[in-house]
Amino acid sequence: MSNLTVRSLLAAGIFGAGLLAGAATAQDFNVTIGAVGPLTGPAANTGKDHRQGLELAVKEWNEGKGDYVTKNPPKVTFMMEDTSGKPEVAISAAQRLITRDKINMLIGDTLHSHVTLALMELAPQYNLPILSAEPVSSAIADKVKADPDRYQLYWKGNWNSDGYGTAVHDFYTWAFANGTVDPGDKKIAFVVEDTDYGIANAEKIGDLFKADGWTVAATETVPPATTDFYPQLSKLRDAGPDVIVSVFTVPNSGVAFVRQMKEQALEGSHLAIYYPTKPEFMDQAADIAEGMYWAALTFSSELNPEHKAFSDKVEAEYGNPGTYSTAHAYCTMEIALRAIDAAGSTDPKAIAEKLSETDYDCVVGRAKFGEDHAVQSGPDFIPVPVAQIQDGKNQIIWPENVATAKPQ
Amino acid sequence: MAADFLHVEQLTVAFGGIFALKDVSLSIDEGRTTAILGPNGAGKTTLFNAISGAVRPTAGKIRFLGDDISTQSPSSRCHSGIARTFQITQPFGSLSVIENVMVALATKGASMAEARREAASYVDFVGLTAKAEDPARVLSTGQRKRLELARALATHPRLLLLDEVTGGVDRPSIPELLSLIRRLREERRITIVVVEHNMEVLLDLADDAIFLNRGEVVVTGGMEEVAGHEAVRSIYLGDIDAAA
Amino acid sequence: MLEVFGRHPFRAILIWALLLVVVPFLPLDDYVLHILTLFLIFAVFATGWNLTLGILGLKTLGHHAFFAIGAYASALVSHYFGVSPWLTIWLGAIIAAIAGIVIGFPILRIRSMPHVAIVTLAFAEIVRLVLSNLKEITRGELGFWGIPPFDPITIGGTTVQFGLGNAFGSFAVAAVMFVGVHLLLLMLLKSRSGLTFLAIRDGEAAAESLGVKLAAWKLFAFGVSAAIVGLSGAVYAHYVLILTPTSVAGPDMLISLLAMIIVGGVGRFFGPIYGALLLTVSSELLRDFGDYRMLLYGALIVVFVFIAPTGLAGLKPTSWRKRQEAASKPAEAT
Amino acid sequence: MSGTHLIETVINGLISGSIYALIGSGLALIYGTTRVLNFAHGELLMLAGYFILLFAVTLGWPLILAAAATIVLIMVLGALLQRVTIAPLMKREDWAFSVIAATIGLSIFLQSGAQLIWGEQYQGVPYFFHGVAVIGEVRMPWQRIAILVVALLVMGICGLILYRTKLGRIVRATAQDAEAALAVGIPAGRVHTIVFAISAGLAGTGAILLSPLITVNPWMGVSYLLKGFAVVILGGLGSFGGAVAAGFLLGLIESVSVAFVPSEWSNVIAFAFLIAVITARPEGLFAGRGA
Repeated sequence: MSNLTVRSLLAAGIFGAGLLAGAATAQDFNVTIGAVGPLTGPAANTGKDHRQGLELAVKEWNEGKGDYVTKNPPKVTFMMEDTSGKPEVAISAAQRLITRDKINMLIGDTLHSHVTLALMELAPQYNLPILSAEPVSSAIADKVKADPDRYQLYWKGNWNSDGYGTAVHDFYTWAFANGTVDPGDKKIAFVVEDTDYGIANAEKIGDLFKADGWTVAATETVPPATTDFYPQLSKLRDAGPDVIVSVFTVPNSGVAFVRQMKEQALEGSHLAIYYPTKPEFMDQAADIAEGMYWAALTFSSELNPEHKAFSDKVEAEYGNPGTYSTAHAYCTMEIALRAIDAAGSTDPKAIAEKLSETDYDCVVGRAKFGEDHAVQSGPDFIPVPVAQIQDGKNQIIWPENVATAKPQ
Repeated sequence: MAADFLHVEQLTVAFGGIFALKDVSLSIDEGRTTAILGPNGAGKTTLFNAISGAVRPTAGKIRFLGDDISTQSPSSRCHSGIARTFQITQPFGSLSVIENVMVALATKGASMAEARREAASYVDFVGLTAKAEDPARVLSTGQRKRLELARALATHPRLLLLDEVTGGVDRPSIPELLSLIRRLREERRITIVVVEHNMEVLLDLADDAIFLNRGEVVVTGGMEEVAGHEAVRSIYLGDIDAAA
Repeated sequence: MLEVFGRHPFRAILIWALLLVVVPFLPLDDYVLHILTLFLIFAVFATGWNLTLGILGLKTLGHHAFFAIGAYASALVSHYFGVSPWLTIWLGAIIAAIAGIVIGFPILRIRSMPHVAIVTLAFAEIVRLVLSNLKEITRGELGFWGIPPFDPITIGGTTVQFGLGNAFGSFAVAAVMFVGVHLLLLMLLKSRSGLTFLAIRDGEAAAESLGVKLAAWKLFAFGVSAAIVGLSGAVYAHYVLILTPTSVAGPDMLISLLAMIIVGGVGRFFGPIYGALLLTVSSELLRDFGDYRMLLYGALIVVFVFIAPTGLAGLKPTSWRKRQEAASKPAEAT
Repeated sequence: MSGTHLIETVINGLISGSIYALIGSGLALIYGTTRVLNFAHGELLMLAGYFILLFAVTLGWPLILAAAATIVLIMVLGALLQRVTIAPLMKREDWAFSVIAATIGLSIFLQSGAQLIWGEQYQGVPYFFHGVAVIGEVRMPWQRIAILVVALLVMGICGLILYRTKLGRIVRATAQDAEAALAVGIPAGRVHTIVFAISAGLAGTGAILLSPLITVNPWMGVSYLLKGFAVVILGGLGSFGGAVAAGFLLGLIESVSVAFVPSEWSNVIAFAFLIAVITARPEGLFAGRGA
């Protein structure tokens, strides 16, 4: 008899009563859902938005206000642990949720692609359904495609970074064609944060531009939360790119970058990815960022009444307006809860099966998973519009069918 | 051959721009006990450090048993037979008295059991057997001086450099310490060089003497002859009288 | 050597070994085993570092670099070349030892302790940055995943699994390493080597005057110490299965381990074990107050430096020594 | 590399170098007089960052007043740090390591404490000086130029104090031989406290200059501390002038290396340079000058 068996027998003997009690409660169909996200560290603000979104969805669900699939929805217990934005912290937090709190499903990582790439390994190891929230890196989907069997329990609750890449490329093609932006010597440069998110975006966009005969003049990666870009900007000024793409998830990096770019009077068109979605960015940099392009304006209480309604709901509950991150986390939890409800049990395979059948219209768009377990992007699903800051306000300028203003 | 024992040739030691020893030449004969005399800052301890290897000479040579040892490390000089004690004792505080002595034996390749056996005899020789298992840091200054003596002996030296043997030692313990040093010479035929402030002790112990002042050799010769030298009396004994 | 090892060091290791054999038979949660596994790994790390910091007396602050080198070397080789982790952990230890000897050379030339601290700290920073910059190989701060767990072992028809989710096997590996390393190190230190290290610590010039070859002994100590730390890093890598340069070679690792050694007792053989146990368990208990963890570590370091500089392991021997000193007072009058 | 790029590289190097010099010369002053490595020095910088944030932004005081209040407050804290934690440890036999360990503990305690009090977000401080100086192709915002000018000014004043006043002579005498200084009636303990206060003031100046650029956060002192230590060693044992020179040198090395290799390698180059120097010249590059 192995030590393992001995140990489990002992455990069974001593805690037999407890185990029986556990079996009895299982019939009531309770589920425990855990989440991991950056509640401390540079991305803590986003992580806290995620927590609000996830908690709000769970709260509504338990209070009978959920968007249920069956008549007998499960009661949900929810808990969230901190990752500090670090993969190894996330792994140990997730392990704790699994072994100590016995969660039935994990939402994670709520923000970071590089954390998700590590976390998704836990799905086969612990036989646990995992649904990530905001991460977009295509590397995640590539991993699923390479070994679909291994990652059958892992699902990606956001589109692939290809979505950004394609949108940015298509927008510029359109802008060159109608004379809004001058392609000049066809040189593009990137200043991105050193995460899978930043790198994947730079690579995808770079590849698409190179196919059109462009050259990548420079790709400078900086640690997350960098705020001094002078050395990089001096280098860029020397290289003289016609298009500069910057990718940061920390709004302060974005504010500093935009301000220092203006100080250095860099010529060329600048397109920012992600950080302008953050209200902090608009608060601090709306004036210096005038005329800047950015992607993707997927959430705007000013332009979209549905978003406004959601933001007000968050404000009523937590005292602060909802953001894209709050909304996305809310939708991710809805997707998870509906799949468990539809599965009618906490069986991991059944939950995964129901996740794959998801086709759900939520605040941020229509969620439907593709072959690669990632939510699909595009006009029919979640739109990826490009915005421009005009007179201190965001306006959608592309694609034309949803545009709220002309580019300036 | 006595003439080939220890030669210091035109030794200069400088720290930055300050000369601690300047062009010092001297010889020590085997089997004799030599006193180094001089006021504070004369360069006595620097001379010790240069012979034992703790400081590198700026210029000049040191020959021991015919070999030039000027650039050797202190540890290899120890292996060729030079041992020393320190003006401010440096016991290995966390080791017991006997373990302190074992360090010297273990480094020559003795096993722990052999080292312990042999160390016990040195501890006994210096009269610390009752303290053998105590940590060295609890010893009194006099006991520490004796411990350093035992440690130095355990390296099987041919030349022993004793820095301030009676410094900080309470008066009643001094005679015992001195008889120990005499026994070293008589029973073990160890050549001794001693730095000491107590003129009584030196007259009792030393055969020869070298008088240093401001880094230079002023007088050499027999102990009593040097002690009686005018320069020594004026500089050195005045110093000692004042100190006593 | 009594104050370093206590009265019956081999008996103490035997007791630890017996305790560790009993643990898996207790009805413990996997989560508890996980914490104990981390404790064992960090205890070995702390003991290895204590060899130079406490026993040789060289105040190095860069041993987390050797942990990182051992971890990454073993992880990378097993991942890219498909070599069994059972073999690569030794490779990790050897590479760490070589790194230890290499950084030992400049340190030999330096007498000032603050300089030693800064050079080793700068070395650790270089290691962290290089690991984080070689993204094609290590993925940098994005995390190196895909590290294989130890291959399963089959003994008499039962198979023991390792890695995440297999708490028992991982605990067993860590426990064997813990007992093995401490036993071997104790044998080494109870011999001439230990005597010489302590002599160098207590009086470098005196040791040298007694024929101790400082450079060789220091390099030897650096090599052994780095090898032990590297081994613990390698086992850590195949347990947690993900590495980032900051997690293994960052300031938090330095602070945690320094706190373990100081709380346990710098220069006491068993000190780091107590420190590792106390801090690993307490930081898990404080997990819900995540922000307070580093606060606690910082405060503990300060408090122990001021109030109990000999650490937990030194608490009893200190009072014992005081009695000894009191008893020896009359003797000084002789 | 174009001429403009070269000039900008040099200016960027001098600007970050001036901050390294501010931090490093303060550490060198402490090291020179007391042989103490203060690992909590970076946290003085961080605390000064929060003070300027409080005074200049939250309370909206005029810049001069806010800066003066910050510097006075941080100098008092520096003196307090020396009195309460370092002075008692200096009496011990193993003080050198005790002080390192205690200040490391204090450093991490202050970082986590700041995180609990002020949160982990990076808080922006607006520019104190607006506008951009344009000379030919080279563009430099006045805020960055101010860093260089103010840092030079403050270090110049410190240099004058050290080399031209009675206080400076006392500090330098204590640095050379604390016991001898005590023998001629200089209270070494008080000198040590003064030195800690001056050094905290230098770090505080650095924090005020930096905060608009790097934003205030609990960890802002960490990277500057290690750079500061490198400066102390490169400059030579506790030499103030040497540390200033080494600070600028380190800044230039970093900025030039960013121009030629990807920016993430610049610190590797800087620290490898440090180890190479220490191996070849343990006494530092600019040893033998000043205190």
